[in-house]
Amino acid sequence: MKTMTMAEAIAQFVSNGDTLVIEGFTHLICFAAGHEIIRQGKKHLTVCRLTPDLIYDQMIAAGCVDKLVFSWAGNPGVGPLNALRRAVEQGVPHPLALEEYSHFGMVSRFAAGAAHLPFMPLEDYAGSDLPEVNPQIRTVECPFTGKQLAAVPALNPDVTIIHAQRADKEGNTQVWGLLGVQKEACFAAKKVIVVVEELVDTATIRKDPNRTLIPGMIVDAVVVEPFGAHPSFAQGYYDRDNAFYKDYAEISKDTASMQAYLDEWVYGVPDRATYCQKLGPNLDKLLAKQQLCEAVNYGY
Amino acid sequence: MKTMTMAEAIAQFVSNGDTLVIEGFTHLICFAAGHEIIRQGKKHLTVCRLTPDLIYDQMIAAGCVDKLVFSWAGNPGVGPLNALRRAVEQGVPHPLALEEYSHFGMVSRFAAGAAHLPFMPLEDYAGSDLPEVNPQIRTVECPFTGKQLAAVPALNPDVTIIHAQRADKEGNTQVWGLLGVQKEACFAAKKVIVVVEELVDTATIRKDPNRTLIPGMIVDAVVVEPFGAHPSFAQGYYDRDNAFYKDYAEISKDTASMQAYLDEWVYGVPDRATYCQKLGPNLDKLLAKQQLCEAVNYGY
Amino acid sequence: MVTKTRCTLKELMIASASNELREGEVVFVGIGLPNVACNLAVRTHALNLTMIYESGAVGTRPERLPISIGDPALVTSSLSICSMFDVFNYYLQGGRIDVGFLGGAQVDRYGNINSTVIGDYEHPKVRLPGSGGACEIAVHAKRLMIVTPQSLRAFPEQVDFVTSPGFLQGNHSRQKLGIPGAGPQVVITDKGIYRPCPETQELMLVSIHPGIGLDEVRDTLGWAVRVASDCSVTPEPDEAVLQVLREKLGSF
Amino acid sequence: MVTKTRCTLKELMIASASNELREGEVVFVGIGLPNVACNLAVRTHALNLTMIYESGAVGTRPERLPISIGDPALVTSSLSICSMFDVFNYYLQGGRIDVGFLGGAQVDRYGNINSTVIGDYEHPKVRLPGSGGACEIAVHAKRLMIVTPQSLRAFPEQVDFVTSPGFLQGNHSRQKLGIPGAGPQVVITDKGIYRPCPETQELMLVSIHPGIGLDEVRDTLGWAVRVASDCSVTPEPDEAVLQVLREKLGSF
Repeated sequence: MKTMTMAEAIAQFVSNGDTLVIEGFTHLICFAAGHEIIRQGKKHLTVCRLTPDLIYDQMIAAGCVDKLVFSWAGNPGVGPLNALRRAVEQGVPHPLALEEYSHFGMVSRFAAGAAHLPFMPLEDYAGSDLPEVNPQIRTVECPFTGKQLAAVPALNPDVTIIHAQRADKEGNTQVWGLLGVQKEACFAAKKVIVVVEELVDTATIRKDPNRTLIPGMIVDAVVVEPFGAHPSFAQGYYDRDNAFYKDYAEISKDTASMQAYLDEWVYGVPDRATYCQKLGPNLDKLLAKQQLCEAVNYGY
Repeated sequence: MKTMTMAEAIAQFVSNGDTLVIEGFTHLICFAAGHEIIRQGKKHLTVCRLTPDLIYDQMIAAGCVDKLVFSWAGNPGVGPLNALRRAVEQGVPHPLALEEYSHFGMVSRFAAGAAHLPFMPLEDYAGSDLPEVNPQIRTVECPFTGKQLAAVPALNPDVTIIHAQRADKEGNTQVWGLLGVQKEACFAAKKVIVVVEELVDTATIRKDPNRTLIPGMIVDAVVVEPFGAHPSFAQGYYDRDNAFYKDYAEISKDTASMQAYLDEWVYGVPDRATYCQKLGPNLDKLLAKQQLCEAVNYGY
Repeated sequence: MVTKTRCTLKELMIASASNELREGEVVFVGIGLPNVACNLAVRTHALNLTMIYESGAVGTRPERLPISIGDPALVTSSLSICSMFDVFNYYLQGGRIDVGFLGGAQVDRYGNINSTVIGDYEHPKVRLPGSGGACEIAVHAKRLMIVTPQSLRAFPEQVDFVTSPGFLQGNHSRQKLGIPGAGPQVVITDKGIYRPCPETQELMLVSIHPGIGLDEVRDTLGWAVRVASDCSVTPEPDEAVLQVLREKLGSF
Repeated sequence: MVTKTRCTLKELMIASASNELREGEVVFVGIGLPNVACNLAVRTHALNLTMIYESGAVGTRPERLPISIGDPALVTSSLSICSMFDVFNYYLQGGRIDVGFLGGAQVDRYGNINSTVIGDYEHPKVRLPGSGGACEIAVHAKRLMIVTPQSLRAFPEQVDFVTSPGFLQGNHSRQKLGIPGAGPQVVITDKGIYRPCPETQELMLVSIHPGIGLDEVRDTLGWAVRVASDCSVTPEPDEAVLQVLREKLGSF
């Protein structure tokens, strides 16, 4: 049995100086884990993700992060990540090192890590200046055609945290809707924390094994945390809180407003359940309508 | 609309001399397509597959095949493929060239083909004699660690044929149960034929888009052919005809018995529907029991 | 020269971009105006356009205009949802994308795009979001479309940083590097429409929006632009198209 | 020396193989006797064994003994079904497999396995099925188990073809090549059980089956086998284990 509270999971599996991944491409971003990392005051993290968004921005503002590895850093459709910009442009709260790829490069790094290959070839970056500013983007020659391809190194995080719709107590995790790069990020990691909306019986998992994205055998902790992805969304559970993403431009506009937010919504609450109570009816408005798929027959 | 009969699909998309793949790992092997290829007397094919089994054996016996690219050739749990052995050991009905890998090598070849990469690196073959007898198994040096890895070339078939549970008329294809290497084999191919147990509305596909293994945009023909995988199986539709696999040792034991089988069950029937009528109650015994999964909510 | 137009310049950009999409094509949809243009095309002249979002939604028909590239409305109407590994490996690098659609903070004379930094990389004046999928879309899409508002700052002669390759230094330098896609075939701004010169690949003005003067075009471009001999005025969208845009997709 | 045993030699092989599996391990299950041994282990002492079949069934608990490696009964009781791309890349090469389980037409003095050809490769006496997943299982599984009946033909001093690397020429030659897995840690035949010598990696007899004489062992091996100083008689399975084997999995 791997179930534990978020506080326990972060305390046990995330250490100062770790290379950490909280993956999720728009869908299923685990804000609850990021907030707990801030509360526990983790330091000197190298955080990696295709799309560092609001939660990484908050972790940067809170001083948890020394280095960011990424491919697109912004508040999608709204604007820049202000805390990230303050760190890069002004060294506030302290300087932040950047290592940047494109999405395909990051996906390939996770895939190499998952497959325990030291690198992955890809056809990319020709004509781009990215390899000039990142010496980790190299080339490899095809032993059959002589063609030069780009190559990126494996990324093997110390810890990967993902959010999912459901899992059993051993961490067999089912996801539907957008899948992002979560499978590769988990298989690449030394430790995996899965945070779910719902804990289900193993029998439920076995009834539809094609939905299992992450097998329990690679999972170290299962945290049951309803609404743990808010303001991101969980297909079938709640919609994205688009208003919050817009408001975040104002929330993060300077260090004072950012600190006020952290004080109220992160340091000021002990856990996600309290955060949800505090949100109250705003959360109810996001609840998903029912749109069930059809069952398929697995019999033989 | 891409729906057509098997005879039309094979006539239109499979040419003499083609590199052809009928994939399926135990599950969803399209015997119906192989039989139609035999009936249409296709010649000089290079056939590729991880596990050439009874249907490739019959195609070899019928003289359709010049070369086999594979990783495991046998009748699983029963014994050797007799027509294949006659071709290799005695040149009957004509000599057969072999190019062999391991499963991982074949999977990597399809993945490279699907990703339009000229090769794929893998950690394999160290200490094995396989690279000595197959010059297509080479090495590549990691540009980060200097480590020597194995490399296999992309496999891009002219045609890939797969069997599946269901598709819409544009070829959006859903599969559950064992998935094999079908996705990679389809994306690697220049032309794709999908053979299905059932044609469904596009609305059914859109209700559960995570089940779609093959998007219609890469599919050229959709053939609706119930029981088209027999004696292989289709999860949720019918079980494997294990008795037939056992009987096949006797059926294929010499050229005369093999020819008698082909005469009766391939040349002697115009299509799969007639084959099924001829099987009659033997087919009914294989029908799947109902074991439905639970529906999940896709709402937001 | 001020002409009364029925639509806003943003609407004209969207409609012009939509017009570039052909029925049956496969388009890799970016967020922002490209998203609107694609969703307009499937509701007007390209009913069988296959829209792919980098989040893994393939063949989607969202009932609401997706707010982000990973909106849940993309999922419930998709023909397929696949992992991002599949999107980049099998769809994009696999050569399955006809049209890529990008914006960018800077676009230069040869259609190179910068979405990384303004100024020096190590000490940037402005740190931008970075490539995302843009670099590989620019490399692999069979043809590329760029949609972005025009200003002197946004259209320098040479971008500060090449995030996504256009025609590089022109004169077939892109082709010589063996980059698979054909590069930017059209750039649509709020002033006009540009296409690459077949010989030099320099962007040429081929169409000017109604109400925009040639001086305004020249004052907002970082190089002395060539004007195609058959340069025309951009046609305004049909009333029916405008109606679909406004009623189904919003005000722009 | 003929001893009356309660079980057949095949049953003894199965039970001995099952005994090698430890609770909580992840085992890559091959078809044939390994399949039976794993399905026995999960029904007796290793209830939390994770069985992975190369067909993509992960953590399966089949209600009937799977007849093939891709039996539908594997699916309906799995924790996860994944593609073969994932099986080989993320599970096997990814270093997630504790135990690999192989048979083979030939096994030699250093645990190298041949499942490709008997005789010359170009002009074989017998064409065998080939590697399947065996080569990579032998490379990547943290430890390898080999289960196969013993005969002079099946146990030559040196295999005709190395399909799957054991300890190669011994004396740490496997380790020197940097092969990730530790190689064959046990070979179970119908005569006895062998383990590699820590120094030379030559297979040594560590256990002899009841009713089998040392002459019979020697007459069916292609090399002069070393007998471990503590070589014992293979213990027969408990009555309870035998009962599970016979009632749930069949006659062997």
